[in-house]
Amino acid sequence: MNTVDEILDFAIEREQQAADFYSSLADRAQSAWMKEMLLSFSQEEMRHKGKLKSVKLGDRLLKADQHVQDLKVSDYLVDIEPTADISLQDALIVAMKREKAAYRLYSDMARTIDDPELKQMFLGLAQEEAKHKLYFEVQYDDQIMRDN
Amino acid sequence: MSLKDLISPFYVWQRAFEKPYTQKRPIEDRPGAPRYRGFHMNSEDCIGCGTCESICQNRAIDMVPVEGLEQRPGDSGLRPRFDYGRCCWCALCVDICTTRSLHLSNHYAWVTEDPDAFHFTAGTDPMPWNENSLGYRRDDDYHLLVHDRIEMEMLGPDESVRGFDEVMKGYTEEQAVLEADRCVECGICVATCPAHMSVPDYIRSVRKRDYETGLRLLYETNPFSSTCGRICTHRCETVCVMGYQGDPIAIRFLKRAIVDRVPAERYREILGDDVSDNGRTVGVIGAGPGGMSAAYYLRRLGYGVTVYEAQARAGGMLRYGVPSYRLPDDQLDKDIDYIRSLGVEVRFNTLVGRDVTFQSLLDTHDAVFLAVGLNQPSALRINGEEHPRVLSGLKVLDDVANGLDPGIGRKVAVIGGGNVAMDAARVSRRMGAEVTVLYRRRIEDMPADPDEIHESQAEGCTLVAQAIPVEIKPAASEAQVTIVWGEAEMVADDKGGRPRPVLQEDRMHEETYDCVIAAIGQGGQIDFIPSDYREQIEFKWNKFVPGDYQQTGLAKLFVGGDIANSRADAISAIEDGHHAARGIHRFLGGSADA
Amino acid sequence: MSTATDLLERFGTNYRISEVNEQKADLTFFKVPKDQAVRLLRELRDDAGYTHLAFLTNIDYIERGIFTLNYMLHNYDTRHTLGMHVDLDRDNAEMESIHNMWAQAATYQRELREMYGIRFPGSPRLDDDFCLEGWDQIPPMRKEFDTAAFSLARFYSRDGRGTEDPREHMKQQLYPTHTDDAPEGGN
Amino acid sequence: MFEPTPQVDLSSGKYLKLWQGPQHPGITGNMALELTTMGDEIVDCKTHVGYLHRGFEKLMERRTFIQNFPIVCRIAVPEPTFNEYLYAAVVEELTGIESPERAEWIRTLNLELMRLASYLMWLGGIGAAFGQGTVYQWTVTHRDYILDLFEEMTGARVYHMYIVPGGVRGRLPEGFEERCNDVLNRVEKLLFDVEKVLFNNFVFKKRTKGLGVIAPEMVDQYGITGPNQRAAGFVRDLRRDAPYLVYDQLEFDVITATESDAYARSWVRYQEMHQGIRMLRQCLERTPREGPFQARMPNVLHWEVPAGETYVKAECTRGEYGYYMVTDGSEYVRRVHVRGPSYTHAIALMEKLAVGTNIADTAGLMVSLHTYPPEIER
Repeated sequence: MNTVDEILDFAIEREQQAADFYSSLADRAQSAWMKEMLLSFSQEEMRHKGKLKSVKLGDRLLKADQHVQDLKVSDYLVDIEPTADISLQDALIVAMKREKAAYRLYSDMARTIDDPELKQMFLGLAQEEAKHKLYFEVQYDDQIMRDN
Repeated sequence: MSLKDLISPFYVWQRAFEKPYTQKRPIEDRPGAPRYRGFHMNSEDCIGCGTCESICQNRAIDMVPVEGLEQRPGDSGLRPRFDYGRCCWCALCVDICTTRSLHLSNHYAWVTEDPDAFHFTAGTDPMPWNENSLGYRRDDDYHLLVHDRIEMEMLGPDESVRGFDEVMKGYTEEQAVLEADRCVECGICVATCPAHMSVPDYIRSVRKRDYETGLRLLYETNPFSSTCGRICTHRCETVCVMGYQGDPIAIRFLKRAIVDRVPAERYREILGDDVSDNGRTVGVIGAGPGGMSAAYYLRRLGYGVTVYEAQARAGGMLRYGVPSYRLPDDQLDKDIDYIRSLGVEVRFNTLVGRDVTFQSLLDTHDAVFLAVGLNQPSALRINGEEHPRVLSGLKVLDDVANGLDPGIGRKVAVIGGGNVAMDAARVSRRMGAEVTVLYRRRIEDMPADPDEIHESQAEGCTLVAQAIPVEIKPAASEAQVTIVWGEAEMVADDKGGRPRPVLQEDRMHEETYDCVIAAIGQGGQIDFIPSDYREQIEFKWNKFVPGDYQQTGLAKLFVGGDIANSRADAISAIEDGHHAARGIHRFLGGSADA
Repeated sequence: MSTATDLLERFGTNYRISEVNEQKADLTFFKVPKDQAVRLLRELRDDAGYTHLAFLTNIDYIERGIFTLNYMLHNYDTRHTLGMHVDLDRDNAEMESIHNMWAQAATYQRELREMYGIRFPGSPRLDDDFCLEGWDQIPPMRKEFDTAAFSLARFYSRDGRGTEDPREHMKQQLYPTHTDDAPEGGN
Repeated sequence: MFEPTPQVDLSSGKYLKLWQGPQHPGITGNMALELTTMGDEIVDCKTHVGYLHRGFEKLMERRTFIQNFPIVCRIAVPEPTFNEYLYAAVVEELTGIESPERAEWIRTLNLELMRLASYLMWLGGIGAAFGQGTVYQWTVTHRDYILDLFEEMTGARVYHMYIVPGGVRGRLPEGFEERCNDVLNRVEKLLFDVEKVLFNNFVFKKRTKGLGVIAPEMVDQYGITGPNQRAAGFVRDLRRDAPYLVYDQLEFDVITATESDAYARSWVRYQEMHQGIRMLRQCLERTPREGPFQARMPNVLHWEVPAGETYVKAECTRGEYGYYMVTDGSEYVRRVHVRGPSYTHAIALMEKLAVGTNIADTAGLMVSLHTYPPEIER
């Protein structure tokens, strides 16, 4: 990945993979509401993909100077193996952890690269993923940790 | 007559050289005294309770909607409009104003050619005196309302912690009348009560000591009055106008004051419930407050009602989730037994999906009401949680309700800040344990009732706020468990949600307990509904999204209770049941006026 | 206070005195039958020192079908006040006049005639208008006279008046389908 | 006792029917005297009222106990405070509510200030009735200074609505004492002026001495109270005989006279103004500055007063003012009767005293009896 476009293509592909992951999980889900839930996760990833596409077309810029809150909800939660009878709680844990992994990936890449333009792009992507993680963390906080 | 009498009057000439008394109005301005009772002003604190209108002896005040002002719970959206053709400037409206928003300015002269200008809405209409800072205000030491709540006798913490006796003793008749007397009967609370109970009316019946009328009013919207009179989340009290300058009316306890004074044997006679059969039947899944409420109102409409309950006793979360020191069993039974006495059949130990299929319910009954509640405790999902000394809060309460020993030991940590957590903590105290409650957020964020929080503290539970559990570890002894938790900082949610706790990794703690009780929330379970049907039903997150009258996309199925609303309390479930009963009646061709 | 009790006991032998209520140290109410009332008044004035008639008025007990006259007498020496009640039949209210005992009584009786319709035969100018020139309704102080209905019928209201009940308004705006008069066709 | 109307033959040409009023100089409110005259001598007088009837007693039966509080003051325009106090006192007695000491002092201060203001207006009236218009201008101005004090204390100049069942509606304003003392000094100075120009005035003396003499035996026959009674030699004053509020703690003299004519009555009132100033100075000094000024009240919106009846009276400028109240345990009063001294002074007494006087003196005679028509009709 040596150009901005290549990086963006990689990122766009990753979002597509994530969307596919949730929709295939939705296909297998036993519970109707989890099916719907997982499809909505998938749609969320497709939105991310769309956003990156418009970045690539130059319609919008990816900023990296914003501070995104890290609630650290997922840090100490156990890893979940997604199964057909996955619960809402577990699905959210999976989603948080996936976004966190993506964030780590881009952050690491930004650290290892020297080209300032590319570095900026990776940092921007990392921030995007941090935002996605925050979205799922907030949902987890609101839906699962009602009493906690 | 003397010469003096002749001369004396001429003394008056002396005055001719004195400064005249007359003031040159309007050339010289003469502002009213700082307390002058001039024209009306109303601040943004007004919530449109209409108490000013009630006290106005001249009927000079109308409550009118104001453009651009929306009604919301706790604010009727109405504002007082003054007719200066009738006003006598007595300012009783100012004295009685529950929010102290109404004042009189010291402005007393205003000339306009339009007589209708003297008919205006104070505060929102642009009047020349709106910015006046002087004028009549109620003195701080002068009251026409009683601001302090009548205290209820309760067991002291030393005593309450020793057993499961009911903590709140209930009002004596005199106390109840005095507390009821404080109510201004504005009715602002009715919109906020999930069941829209006739709060001002039944409070009046307490004041008049007319408990029969009171009971009838309660049962119009709530067949769990004995229960709700004790453990209702009393959202009504949060908007009570008396809360603006003092304590809100103890609405919940006044409900109890009615049912405490009517023996169960007299319910049927007083309520006059007619239960002639109309030949149709409704199945109800779950004998919790939602299901039983629907059963009651459906039965009153003549439906044959069968309730399918997985447990051995009715009441749902009220039975298994609320300890008896808050809600004694016999009081819950009083409500449930009355509903059953009308001919509602409850099939105990009947789990839909195991003992009877959902399909068969749809086949047998003309409609089905589902209110299974949330009974699946959420897992902590942190490392080590499968340790045998990690217990679920619901399980502990369930065991206690069933007379079993939950085996908690002497030193207990409870995780969570909801009512289940508080109850688990207080139950543990009653079993002699030393209790620490770990909660991720601040105490003021706790979803538990403030009363429960205060009482648990009084009973000796230690509340540790902003504590996030991160790991469970085995302890030296197998009978113990170690929990690792870290301190949290609260960060604001810029999207408007509640503040979120963020773990501070540099401030971690470790502590060993005999057991850890997790009570962080619950989820629902509806796997018994075949997937074909589920496709027709709308869900959001882990809940049903019912349409009007609690109906789902599966036309015969109506849902309610914790699994179908976000409030997750008994009174909302009760209203869902009532609302669904109306909806079912409409669906089956009856009128909604039930 | 014993003076009042003693006094009423003294008169009790000759008069049917009932419902004695010592409201406070210097004020006692009691009831006496209509036929003995004026005789007792005279005795109280001439023999017991109750020389001052503070006022004479009437209370309407519509639900019991009676008027209760109250003669308020004061004794300047003992500084004690007596309220003497006399029940009249509300439908045929007539009472002996005391205009010859106190000069101001005629005015009170004239007012009671106008405001309640009580007749005091022989009382001067009894049927002359007192306050209500041209009055064409029933005597207005009688409980069945409804002042609000009267003014609604006789006067017009200001345009643009009209009020909303906060509770009802919120119901219509915030949860209309939960009302019993919810619109049809919610489904 | 009751003297029948003399039968006069109006067509004889000897008599003239003359209406004085309903607009009277010197009288607060409207009232008419129907005079039958022979020459300028009055042979018969009939008082006509009804110009001010607002049916307060009936209105009060249809309002709650707190809603009555703003309307009672309107029963006697120049002296609303007595109505406020008596209404509050009668409700307090029937409910067992005790107004705190601080409120009792403030109430006394109010009542005496009101008495002074009312007497000032009357003083202007009696002066004007005998051609001394200057006195009227002086006294009404000084009354306005007192109304200024009421304005800052109560929020209104005339209908104060300040004495409420349970206490008073607010504390005394900052610096009130000083300003009140200042006004009292000014009024006192004025009174000495008035004494010079009115009471020492030979015209006034000549016209008022011997006018409208009330014989002592008439006092109880006509139910005469207040200065009219004291000018006839009776030492009777409710403030001393049946002390209410804090009158038992105040030093004052009961003023009396013996001549019982218009001059004596005026002189009694004039001296009572000095006594009023004396009492007011004591009140200003002794009114507590701390402590509650309102008793603990129930929720007034649905205030049920226990069944009962009572009569509470006070010494107003004109005599015995009283509230008789009957309650039946509901939120509404069963019956209120307002006993105003003008009821007998302006009708039975005036009709009697006017006979034999001349037309020019009727207004002065009327004012010397000090009557307020609104309290007759209520």
